[in-house]
Amino acid sequence: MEAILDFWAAYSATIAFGLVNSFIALSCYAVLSAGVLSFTTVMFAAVGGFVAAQMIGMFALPPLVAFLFAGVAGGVAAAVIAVIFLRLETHWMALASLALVLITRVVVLNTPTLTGGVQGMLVPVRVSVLELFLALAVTAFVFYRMHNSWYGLVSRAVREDPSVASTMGISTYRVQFIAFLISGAVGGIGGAALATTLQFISADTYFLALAFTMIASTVLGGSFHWFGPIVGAFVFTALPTTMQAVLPEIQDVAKGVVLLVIMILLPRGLVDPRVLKLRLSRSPKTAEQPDA
Amino acid sequence: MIMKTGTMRLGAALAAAAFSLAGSAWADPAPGQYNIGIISDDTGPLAAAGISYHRGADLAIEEINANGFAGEGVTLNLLVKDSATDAARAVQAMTQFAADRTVLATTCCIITPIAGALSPIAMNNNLPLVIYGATREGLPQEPYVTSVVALPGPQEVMMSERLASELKPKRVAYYTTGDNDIFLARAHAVKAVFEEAGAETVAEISTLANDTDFTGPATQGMGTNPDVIMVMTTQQPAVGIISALRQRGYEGLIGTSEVISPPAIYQKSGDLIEGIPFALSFQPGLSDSPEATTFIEAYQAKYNELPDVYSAQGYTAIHYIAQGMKAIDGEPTREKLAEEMWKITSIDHNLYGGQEIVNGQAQIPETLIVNWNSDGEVALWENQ
Amino acid sequence: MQLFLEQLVNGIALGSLYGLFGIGFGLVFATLGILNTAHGAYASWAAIIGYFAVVWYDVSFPVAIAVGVIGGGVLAILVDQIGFQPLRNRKTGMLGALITSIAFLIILDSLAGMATNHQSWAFPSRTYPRGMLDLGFMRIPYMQLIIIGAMVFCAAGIYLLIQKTRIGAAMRAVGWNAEAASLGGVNARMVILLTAFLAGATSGLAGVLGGAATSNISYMLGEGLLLKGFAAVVVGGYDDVRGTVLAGILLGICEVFIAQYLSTTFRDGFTYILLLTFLVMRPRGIFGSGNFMRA
Amino acid sequence: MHDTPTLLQLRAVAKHFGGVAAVGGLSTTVRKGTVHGLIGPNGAGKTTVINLITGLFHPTDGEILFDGHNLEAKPPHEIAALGISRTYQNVRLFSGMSALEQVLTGCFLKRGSSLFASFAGLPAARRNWEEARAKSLLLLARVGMAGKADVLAETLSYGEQRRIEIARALGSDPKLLLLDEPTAGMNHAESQAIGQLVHELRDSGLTILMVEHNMGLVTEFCDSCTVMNFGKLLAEGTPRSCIDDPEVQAAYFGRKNDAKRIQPVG
Repeated sequence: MEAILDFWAAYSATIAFGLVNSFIALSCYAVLSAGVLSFTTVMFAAVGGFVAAQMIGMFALPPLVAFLFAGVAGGVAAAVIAVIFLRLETHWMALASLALVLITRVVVLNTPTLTGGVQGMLVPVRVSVLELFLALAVTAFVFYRMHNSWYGLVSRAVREDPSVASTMGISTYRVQFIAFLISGAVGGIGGAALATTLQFISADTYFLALAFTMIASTVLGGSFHWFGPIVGAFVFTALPTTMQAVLPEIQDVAKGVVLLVIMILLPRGLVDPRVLKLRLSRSPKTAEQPDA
Repeated sequence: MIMKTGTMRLGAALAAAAFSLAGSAWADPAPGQYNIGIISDDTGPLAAAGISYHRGADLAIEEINANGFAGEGVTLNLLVKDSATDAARAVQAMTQFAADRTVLATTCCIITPIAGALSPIAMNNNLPLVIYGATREGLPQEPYVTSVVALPGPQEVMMSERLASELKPKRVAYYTTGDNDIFLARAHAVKAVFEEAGAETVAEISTLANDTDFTGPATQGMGTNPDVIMVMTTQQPAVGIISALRQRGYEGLIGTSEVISPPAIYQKSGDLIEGIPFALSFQPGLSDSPEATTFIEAYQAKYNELPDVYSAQGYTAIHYIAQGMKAIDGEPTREKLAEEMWKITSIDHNLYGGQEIVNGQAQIPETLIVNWNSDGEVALWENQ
Repeated sequence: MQLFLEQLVNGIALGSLYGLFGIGFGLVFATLGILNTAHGAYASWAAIIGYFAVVWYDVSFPVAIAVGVIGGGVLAILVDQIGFQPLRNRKTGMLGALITSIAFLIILDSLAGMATNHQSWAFPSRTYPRGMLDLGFMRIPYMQLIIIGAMVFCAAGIYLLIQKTRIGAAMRAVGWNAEAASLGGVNARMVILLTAFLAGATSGLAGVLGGAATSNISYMLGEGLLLKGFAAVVVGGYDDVRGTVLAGILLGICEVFIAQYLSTTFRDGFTYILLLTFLVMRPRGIFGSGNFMRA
Repeated sequence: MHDTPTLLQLRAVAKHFGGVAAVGGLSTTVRKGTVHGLIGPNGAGKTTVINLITGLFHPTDGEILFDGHNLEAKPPHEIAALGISRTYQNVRLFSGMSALEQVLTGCFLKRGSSLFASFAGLPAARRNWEEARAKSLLLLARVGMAGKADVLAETLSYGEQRRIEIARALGSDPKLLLLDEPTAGMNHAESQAIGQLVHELRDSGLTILMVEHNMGLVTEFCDSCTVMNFGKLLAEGTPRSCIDDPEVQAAYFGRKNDAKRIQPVG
């Protein structure tokens, strides 16, 4: 029993970061599952993070309430970004979103009254693992419902073949706009979760490292089902800690190699609904269907 | 089905492995042995300095154990977790140390954001944390968070006062790192000294910590025709700016900070940084206290190179903890250790010929104004 | 006036590095459809290999450049064949290759960190041309002349290769659709290898020259180039060598002059806002012609 | 036949790519309740016409009228909502979806409840979803794929995939169905089955415009047809009159007055 308590005490932070990264990865998944490869999540996270930090600093809000504000702020930012970005062709959008990550850092550095500028901001409250878990459970439920509703079905169609989807009366713009809103809200919450877990945020908190973590978690875990990004986030968070324990000398190299091997062996990620469907295709019995 | 059992077995094995890892880290230490956790920067963007801090800490541990500096029959053991200067990884490492009841104290942090992120964990877990690199006003918190690095500025101010009085420059240009608050503060302090002495500020040129090309800033600075150029930037930009200025043919005086003091920097830049004054408190060849001599010899013997300011700070941090350990009456606990450390007003074993501590914050030790000479050694700077 | 001219040359030289680096990044993106985040690692490694060649074997600067360039090219081929080749024909789109490139970024950067002991090095001062050409009204460092020359040479060479040769036509044909190209008799594999090599070699050249000119050879070298080279590619259009080069030079000049006349704080902000403006004002870029709808 | 009202009308429609005119001023009419063939040699611009009607391309010139609406500059999803549905020359099913999901996606326009209601699982939305599911199963049965609802579509044979695509196109209860070479790659029996299906659909009130290569099928199943070559109208009328047209003969064989070479085979 004591071993379990010790284990929990030691690795609760790893679990907390796994939960935090799950939000970030789900935000990335939200747009990816509608056919948009975008790094804008980093900006939404920055908006959410600094909004939450300011709200907590000024009004001493409990973390979960601050998460709500962060989600709304992220959603609003996403609406603005979506209007600009959805005019772009896919490949340009990927590049533009990467540029937005770089711009975000410059903006954060140059608005010290909002973000603390080069000094960063202290966040006086720490979110508990239980609160993070609850918030993620609610978010995951939202994704579960989306997956099994008309939105989930048509967003998959848009992702696989947007022009075919459009000739079936599906507005790709509308679907991807909704995807951006969800990405913004979840990304904002993720940014707030990161802020209240680190308790210190600065321009570098929301920069390229986060972009890479997010996209790697999502694709590693599997970008064809909402559960994939969560699995990927935990794997990608635990990887450095594990590698440090196993191969401290070359931990980063080992981390890269593991990522490489998984991607080459399982390019669709660890969680792949297609495998299940293939198995169902072969079995004669009819299978479960998404319900309403 | 086969697949499922396979997955389960794998999961069980992983879980078992994880627990045993956790277990092994918790192996009860020998009687009288206590663990100190270091959250290092052995990899990542600041690894060059990070390795130095870590080596200084390692040497301190050896010295303490060999001489019983932490008390009769008390030995210290350093547990290492690398953060790669990543805040999230540092927080995870700190939480793991906090959970490990054999860890009595921790030391870490080159950059302020990470120090800021770790200090609440230290406070919440009653775990002493000694900061050895990051500086910021108000970072120490009674009684758990302390710092062995003096707040920046005063050393450069001292140096600037001397430069201003000896050289009497008319026109001074300043370079600073616009995205680093510490160096911005240093530049401001230095500028105030020169302006007080009647020197005109001809240029204030801001660069960024990640910049590599300084031809533009160098041309700009030289265009203003300064007598003295003060380079108050982080390490890479400082070396880059000085190189660019010298390559463009600037022959006036350049002053900078201790960032160019590591021997590796001289090895890299050679004659380009010769004769450039900077201020510091520890330097092999000049620091001649018995502690410093022993440390320098041991460092050279072990790592085959000279120590630098960073290794000196890592060394001081561990000795600070050891001094606290020694003062404890009875079985050491985190709380007792923190209490004793907070009471300390002067670190006995230091490399500076005296190191005062006020409320957990180290004060400026003796300051040396030095430069690299043409023999590749650091010598006291003289106005030529 | 002298200040203005010298800063202009500084800007052009800096921009030439961005352009030189960006050519390969854009080439791989346009021809192979890979957003290669490891492109900067080629530059770091080329500079490191060149540095060790000089320090260990005492070779001359041109040989060090050649060693670095070939090293960068070979490294790029290795990365392509190990990391990207297994993903082709598996319909992973941009994503799979993006992730494996991140994996290589992690691996190559940390290996480079180990190789350099996490320090920054510089070519010993006697080993590369360090002086300045004095024109009377202005002075230009030799390294800047070499950088500008190298960029012009590479850009012209690759432009002619793509536009005027059969293998270049094949590279254009592979474009986004290797499948169609292989039906048309193009040896897709040859094109892939050549593209990878050219990308690695130009990135490597930018790495060695940049490392020498800025006295900064480290495992972090490529990251800075990547961010700015990326900007050059986006502004200039990733399927056009001339565009990349022009945009690179434009960015270099802007950077230098904004830092000189406005403030460094705005410098990067300006670069990236310029970049975003370009994207929004010309959503289809130079590539847009064949696309009938945004998808 | 000519007294039935017009459903679709193309007026001097042109589409240029760069300098090349894929379609150059085509005018034609499709009447309600007919099966209309669109034929022509390879590269004649038939698929481009389909893409223009469905809004994937916008005409460079001319206008397209459908059921009282001018389709000019309307995006594809709005055109689909007016009641136009299509299949593709190379089957374009969504990868990773089962047959049922494909057809269900086709029912999107007739889902009856908002995206949000469906997300929230409101009772009416649940009912609508079940109805759409039932309808999809019915459509699968109608194209002879009743037993394959849960099969991953990309594992099916080419012919089966075509049927699923037709079922998907029917999900939106269209007024006009555009079939782009529905029998390509099929054997005789399969083609006949498709032809039968087309007739059944017409008899249930649907208008069909089909691009077809198989002249036998055209004469057998089309009520009228339009022949194109190089993006231009070559002939229009009954299938028989079209095939007998000397210009059509020339376009297909480079020779005039060689009607013997094309004979109905089915």
